[in-house]
Amino acid sequence: MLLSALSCFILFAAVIFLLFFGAVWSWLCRRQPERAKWLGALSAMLGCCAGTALALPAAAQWVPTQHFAFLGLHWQIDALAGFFMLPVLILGLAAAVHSLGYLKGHDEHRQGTYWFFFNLTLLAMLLVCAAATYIELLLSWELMGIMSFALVAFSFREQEVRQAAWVYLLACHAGAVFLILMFALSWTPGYTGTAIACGLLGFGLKAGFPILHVWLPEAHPAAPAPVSAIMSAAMLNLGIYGILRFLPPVSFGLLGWLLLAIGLSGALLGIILALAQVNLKRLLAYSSIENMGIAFLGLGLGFLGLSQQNAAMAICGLGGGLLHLWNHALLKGTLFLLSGAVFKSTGTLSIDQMGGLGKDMPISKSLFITNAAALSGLPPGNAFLSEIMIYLAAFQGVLSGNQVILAAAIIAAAGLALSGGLAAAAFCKACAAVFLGLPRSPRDPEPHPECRLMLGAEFFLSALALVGIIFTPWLWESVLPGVLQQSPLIGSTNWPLSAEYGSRTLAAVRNFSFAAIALIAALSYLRHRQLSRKTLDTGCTWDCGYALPTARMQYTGTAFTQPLSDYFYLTKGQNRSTIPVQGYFPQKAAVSITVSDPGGHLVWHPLSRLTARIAERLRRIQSGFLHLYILMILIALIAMLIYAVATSLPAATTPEPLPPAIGQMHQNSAPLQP
Amino acid sequence: MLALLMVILPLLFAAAAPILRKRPLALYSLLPATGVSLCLVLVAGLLYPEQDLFCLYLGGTPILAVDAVNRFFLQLIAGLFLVISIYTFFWLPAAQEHNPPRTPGTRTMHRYLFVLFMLVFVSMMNLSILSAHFGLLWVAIEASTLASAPLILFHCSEASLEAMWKYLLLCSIGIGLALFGILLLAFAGKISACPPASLGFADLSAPGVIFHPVWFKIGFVFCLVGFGTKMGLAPFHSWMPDAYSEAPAPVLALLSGALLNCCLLAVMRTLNLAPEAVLPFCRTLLTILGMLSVLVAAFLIIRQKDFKRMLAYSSIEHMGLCALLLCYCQAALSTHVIAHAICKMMLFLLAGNILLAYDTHRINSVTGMFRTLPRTACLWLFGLFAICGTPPSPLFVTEYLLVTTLPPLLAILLLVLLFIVFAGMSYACLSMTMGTPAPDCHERQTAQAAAEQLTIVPGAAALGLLILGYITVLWMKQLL
Amino acid sequence: MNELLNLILGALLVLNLLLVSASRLRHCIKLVAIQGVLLGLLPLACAHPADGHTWQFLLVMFLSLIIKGGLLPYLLLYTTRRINVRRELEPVVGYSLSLLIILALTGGAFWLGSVVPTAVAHGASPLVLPAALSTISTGLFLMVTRRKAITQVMGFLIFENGVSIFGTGMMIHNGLLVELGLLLDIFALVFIMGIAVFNINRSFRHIDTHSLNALGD
Amino acid sequence: MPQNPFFWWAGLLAALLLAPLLLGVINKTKACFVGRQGPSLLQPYYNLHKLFRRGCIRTTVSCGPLAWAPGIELSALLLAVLFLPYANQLSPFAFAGDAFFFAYLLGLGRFALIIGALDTGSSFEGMGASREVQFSALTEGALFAVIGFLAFASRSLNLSEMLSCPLPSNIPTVIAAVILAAGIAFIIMLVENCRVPFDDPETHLELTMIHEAMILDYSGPDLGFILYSAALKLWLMTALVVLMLLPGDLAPPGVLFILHLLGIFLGGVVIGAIEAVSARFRFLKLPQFLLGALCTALIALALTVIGTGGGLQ
Repeated sequence: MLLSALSCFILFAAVIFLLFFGAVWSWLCRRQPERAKWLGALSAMLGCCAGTALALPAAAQWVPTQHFAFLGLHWQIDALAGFFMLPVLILGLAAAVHSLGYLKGHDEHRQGTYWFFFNLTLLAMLLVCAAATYIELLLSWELMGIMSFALVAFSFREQEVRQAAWVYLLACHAGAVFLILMFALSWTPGYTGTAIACGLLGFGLKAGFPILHVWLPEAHPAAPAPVSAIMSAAMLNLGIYGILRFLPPVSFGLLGWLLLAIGLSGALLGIILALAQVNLKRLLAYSSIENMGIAFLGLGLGFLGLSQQNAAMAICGLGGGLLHLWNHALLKGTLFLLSGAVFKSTGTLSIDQMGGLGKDMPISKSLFITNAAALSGLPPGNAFLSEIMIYLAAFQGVLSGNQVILAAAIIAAAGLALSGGLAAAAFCKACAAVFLGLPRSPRDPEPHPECRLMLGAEFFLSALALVGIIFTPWLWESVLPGVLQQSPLIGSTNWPLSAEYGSRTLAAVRNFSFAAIALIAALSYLRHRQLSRKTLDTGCTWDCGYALPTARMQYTGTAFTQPLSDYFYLTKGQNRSTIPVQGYFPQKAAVSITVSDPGGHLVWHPLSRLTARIAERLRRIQSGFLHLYILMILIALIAMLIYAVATSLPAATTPEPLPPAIGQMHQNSAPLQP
Repeated sequence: MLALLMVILPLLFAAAAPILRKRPLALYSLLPATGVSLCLVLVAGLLYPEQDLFCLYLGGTPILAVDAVNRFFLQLIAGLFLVISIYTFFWLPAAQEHNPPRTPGTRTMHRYLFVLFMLVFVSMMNLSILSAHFGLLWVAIEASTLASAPLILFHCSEASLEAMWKYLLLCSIGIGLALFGILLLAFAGKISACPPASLGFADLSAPGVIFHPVWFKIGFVFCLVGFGTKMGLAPFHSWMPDAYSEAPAPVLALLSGALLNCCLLAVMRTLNLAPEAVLPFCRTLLTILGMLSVLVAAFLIIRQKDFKRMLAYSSIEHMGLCALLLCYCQAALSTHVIAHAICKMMLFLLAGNILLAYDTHRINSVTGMFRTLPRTACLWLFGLFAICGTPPSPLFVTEYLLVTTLPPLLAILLLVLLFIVFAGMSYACLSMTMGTPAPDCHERQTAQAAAEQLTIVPGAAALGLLILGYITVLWMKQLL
Repeated sequence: MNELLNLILGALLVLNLLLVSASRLRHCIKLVAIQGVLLGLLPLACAHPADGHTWQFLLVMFLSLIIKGGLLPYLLLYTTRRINVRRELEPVVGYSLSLLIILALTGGAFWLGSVVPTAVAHGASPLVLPAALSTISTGLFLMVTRRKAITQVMGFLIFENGVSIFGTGMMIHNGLLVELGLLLDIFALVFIMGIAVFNINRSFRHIDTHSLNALGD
Repeated sequence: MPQNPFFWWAGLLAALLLAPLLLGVINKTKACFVGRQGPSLLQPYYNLHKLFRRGCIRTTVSCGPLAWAPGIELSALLLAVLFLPYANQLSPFAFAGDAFFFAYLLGLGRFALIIGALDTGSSFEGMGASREVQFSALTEGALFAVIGFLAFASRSLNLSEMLSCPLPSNIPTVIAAVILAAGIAFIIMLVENCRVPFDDPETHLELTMIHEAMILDYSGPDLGFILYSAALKLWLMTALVVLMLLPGDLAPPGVLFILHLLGIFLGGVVIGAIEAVSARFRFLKLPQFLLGALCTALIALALTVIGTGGGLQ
């Protein structure tokens, strides 16, 4: 369906108007929460549908690149922009539906402000993708920062939510400052190196680089669940979108090595920290950092392939990276929405107080477990497709013959495998501690039914993930090469990115995944038939004969991952304070473990303490004594005078000719003498 | 002739103030009346630009003149004063009722005196902008200091007395040095090859005039220190936080929105006179002072305890930015000055509202503004984002242009400092707006209601800022 | 004519030393009055402006004589009598030390006058620049080191006199309106400072500016 | 090397049918070592037959995963079976990257078992699951290093060619590297299948179990599925080690088929011998041991890289 340029413009204008006026209108009638709710939600959903109608053809390259001049600013939607807009739109739709259910008992009366900022955040993210020149990017980037800050700080009554929102606001502003520096320096000759560094830092702050990730595990637990779903699924990708589109031209080798190092350290750091978390959403936030790390790993391998002119490695790496963003968006979105459902039913996010939710929320439980398995890269899930592509890229590097790349590729592969294993461990902990076993803390006896709206949103995303598996080979062959060509970094290579290499693997994996699902169904049917004739009685869990197991005897989440986190020195040493068991009849023994994020602990807290010390010392110049103020002015005056005289001394020593006019001046004053 | 009118008109209204002492309503209406008349005169002047209606000649040399440089400063002050006068019309009665003077026994300044000094202050500022002669410029700025000093005494508390004394003394020393600088400049002109006819700007900047480089440098240093003190540049900024923490809100809006710009205009005039040989020296001096004031403001704004002092440091920082813009990118200076004036005026009026509602300067004791003063809180956050240069505000564009023209190392240092400023201010503003309101906040219900009504003017200013921001972005698009 | 000019400038230099070492306020004010008078006479000794506006020149001279010589010192005397403060007690820098400092500053001013030759070449006497600079430094020095508010006002007045010494000495004439404006401003400034001192005395019951440090970070 | 798909299908059938026999061989060798008569070779078959006929007891605590975990484990292994090149014949289902699919299928099975174990809410099963997660996460790295070595040695990415490619027998370092890699694969097999040095399958003390602790609560057909899949997994991993050691072009397919069966049973005997002779390591020592395995695999890769003259251009 060849959409003409005009209809594209109308769609683009429709998206902007729908979201903007929907937001303003729902804010205006914030006094009636009911009306504001429906207004805001409908405008968000319609906006997302219109956006998908715009972005999908562009991403799938059925339509050539569209340029619009809207409100005097230049916007363009090409394949790359379309590809990154789709997660925003789909997550926006799902989050809008989910918010309807999520906000029911939670801050009911402030729906107006919620939908105002929700729609504007969506609009800002779409505008970031559609920005043509750097001015639009900077405008929409900072707008996105502010609007999402308002959403993160939605329930600002608690102190830690305010603290997290403030840290998030600073991170966004710092990112924008780095971007300003990048664009400013990219024109001054000789400073392209620093420009690239600033660009990577600016976009990295948004995409969760290893050290710059400090704001992420603070902001996501503070935000309402649908918002943290959008932020972790769609907003993190914009960091990578920015790198692909706006980074000044740079040599592939350098960029490849940088992204490889960042990706590997991000993946390992993210998942190791995720292991030790007690808060469910913090665990998911750290796993977002890990998945961003995997995506960067793929891109890094791709760029190394480009620098080695190794077509297979390039397409597998770059394609695998982008595909992983897509898969991560869908799966992580569902997990965050589910964590919202869990929060609504239990009122807490701390894993060690939950347990046994599976009985109250069976559908959420099965959704959570399947998505968690998929996200840790296990086969029937769609994340496995992108991870296998990244492995292929790594092993192309191993076969490529260049020994340095061989070493890096094998370490990358081993690291990715380790992070996959650890991800499985972290998600086992999340699923088990939340849904399985006996409830660890008392909960209201009659469980209220799961909200259909929230389930609908979660099903929508999981279904898309499943459908994604079917269309991945098509996506790989026809869409990804076109998308990658659009990025100025990659597009400049004179040599075409043909994607026929990976498609056979993807097709095979897709078939085997469905074969696996069929086999599981067959075996469970076989078991069911086998047991239908037999006696099926129930009993308590076999705890080596102990007949009265209580909930406290279960393995808590922290205990489950304690061996691993001890191995990585997270919960050892000063982080752990124990009251040891003493005497024959021990009264009280306790272990309290505080996990501090090394990034913040080693880098950012010392920095802020340093600025505070400098501020204390500088405060003394404002002592309040008038005399000191006058003295300060005079000292500054004398210093400037000395500087003035010093710079003009060479001029003063050369005796200048006496200007003629002086002589004439002298005469006219003479007659006055008596 | 109109220029004289711009100066005399406020004085006439000021003279009417003591007469209307008894009838407060008429007294308060004097302010908006002046504002409206000033704007009318300005519009009349602008409609017929060709006949220089604005120039006033005395003995051959023009005394008051409107040229390209001070035209938009004049419009800015006229517009600003109109908006502020409307705000003051509503604010004065509420302030005298809800903000009792802190030290018992003293009463707030009498109403007619406040109106009188405000009008004299405005007329002196108009005079300083319109003056075409260096000496007259000095006289006008000195007079504006004198007129604004009693205004700080609105509350007659001990702290405001101390603030006024410091303001008076430090500013007069500064301006005295400026006078010495002007005389030195005149002297540098006198002893050079072809001296300027008089101290008028037209004669001084006439093509043939040459200045003796060494004396010009010394003169420029004195002028820069003098006007820098009044402008609030770094080493000479000490009076500003104290004076700003005590003065009432409309006076602060005028002080930071208009008076700082007059001194900036004075520095700009001295810089325009500088001969080619001396220009790099003046530029380095301005850059040093600019960066120093941004540095000082950045580190003093962290953990600030008083939100008015925080706004004072933000003014110091923006004057530092103006100094940098002055020597690196004059094109963006006018936008920056307008945007800063409007934004700072909005913030100070909002500070007035907060003071009205909470009757305290301390940031820690102001919490939960979203609950008690919803409209003020929204505008307060909008002001925070606008003053720190986030895109919807024009300051973002000027900051970006400045960073592109600055040498890279300075640009990086500047951006780091601006980030620290944003961190400090955002921490304060967020802790004020968010959070649960103090338990005893319902006693001041009437004060809060009064404060909420006063948000019309800052709201209009915010709207103006948004429109200006959009125009500036379009302007920037063709520029680059 | 130069002898009269040099005489007045010499007297001004000596006055600076006396001002700094004077501890009793009323004595100090009288010295400032003398300085004002001398400053008023200075234009007579210098060359008249060539373009014949002699009556304006004389009017300005007469007015500055009246204001700086008579009106302002009387105002200061009236203020000191009203708040009956007698002596400048233990200033930040002792009297003898401040005398030495002023001597050093005046020496520096002379050195500066000689280093920068071009000032003399065009007809003004070599003493003008040093006299101006030393008076300015005395004024500033008094403001920085003295505690009493009245002394700071006097310091400011001396500082202004120093600047106008330079102005008249170097024969820079910038029109009647501006000269009158200058005089009016200085008068108004000292007048408002006087009122401020009254208020400070009424609310603080002392006028020691050193203890006025409540406002600070 | 002549391709004869018949022998591949025969190998597949042998794997599916003879897997429990391998368990019997291991138990029989352990018994012989200590002079006991030991259970008959077909004992595992009898157990499976008995279990499939029985009903099962389900704990009240479980809410679902306990029921479908064995099914997933078995289906994952039934899929993994298709990718190994039995008798060095290329498997018809091979595709580029099926080595990683094979590894992650094992991961899927393990994930299902762990979720099933945690579902029962028992402390012993939680302990077993926690240990299983720790050791399997650490073996992933070593497994992928071995795959990397195979990929480099055989210049290809699908598992069949990796294992059945004719080894350049003339270069001594490559042979040493292959033996080293096979050793590492054998260690990984021992860890994955909870054999003695790392975990004791026959112990009755729940505190010391890893894999056994996770399946305490299964009974009837579920337990049958799990035992069969454990046997199948053991067969697969042993076959992996044997095929690495068996050069592809040694003999015609028929002889290769018999050789690889004998090799697997010989592997079973070796496992039984190790179990009889050595005792279990302390749990704290295992992470260092696995890290050692990863480093040795990397060294093996380095050896081949240097041995074959800096990578085959």
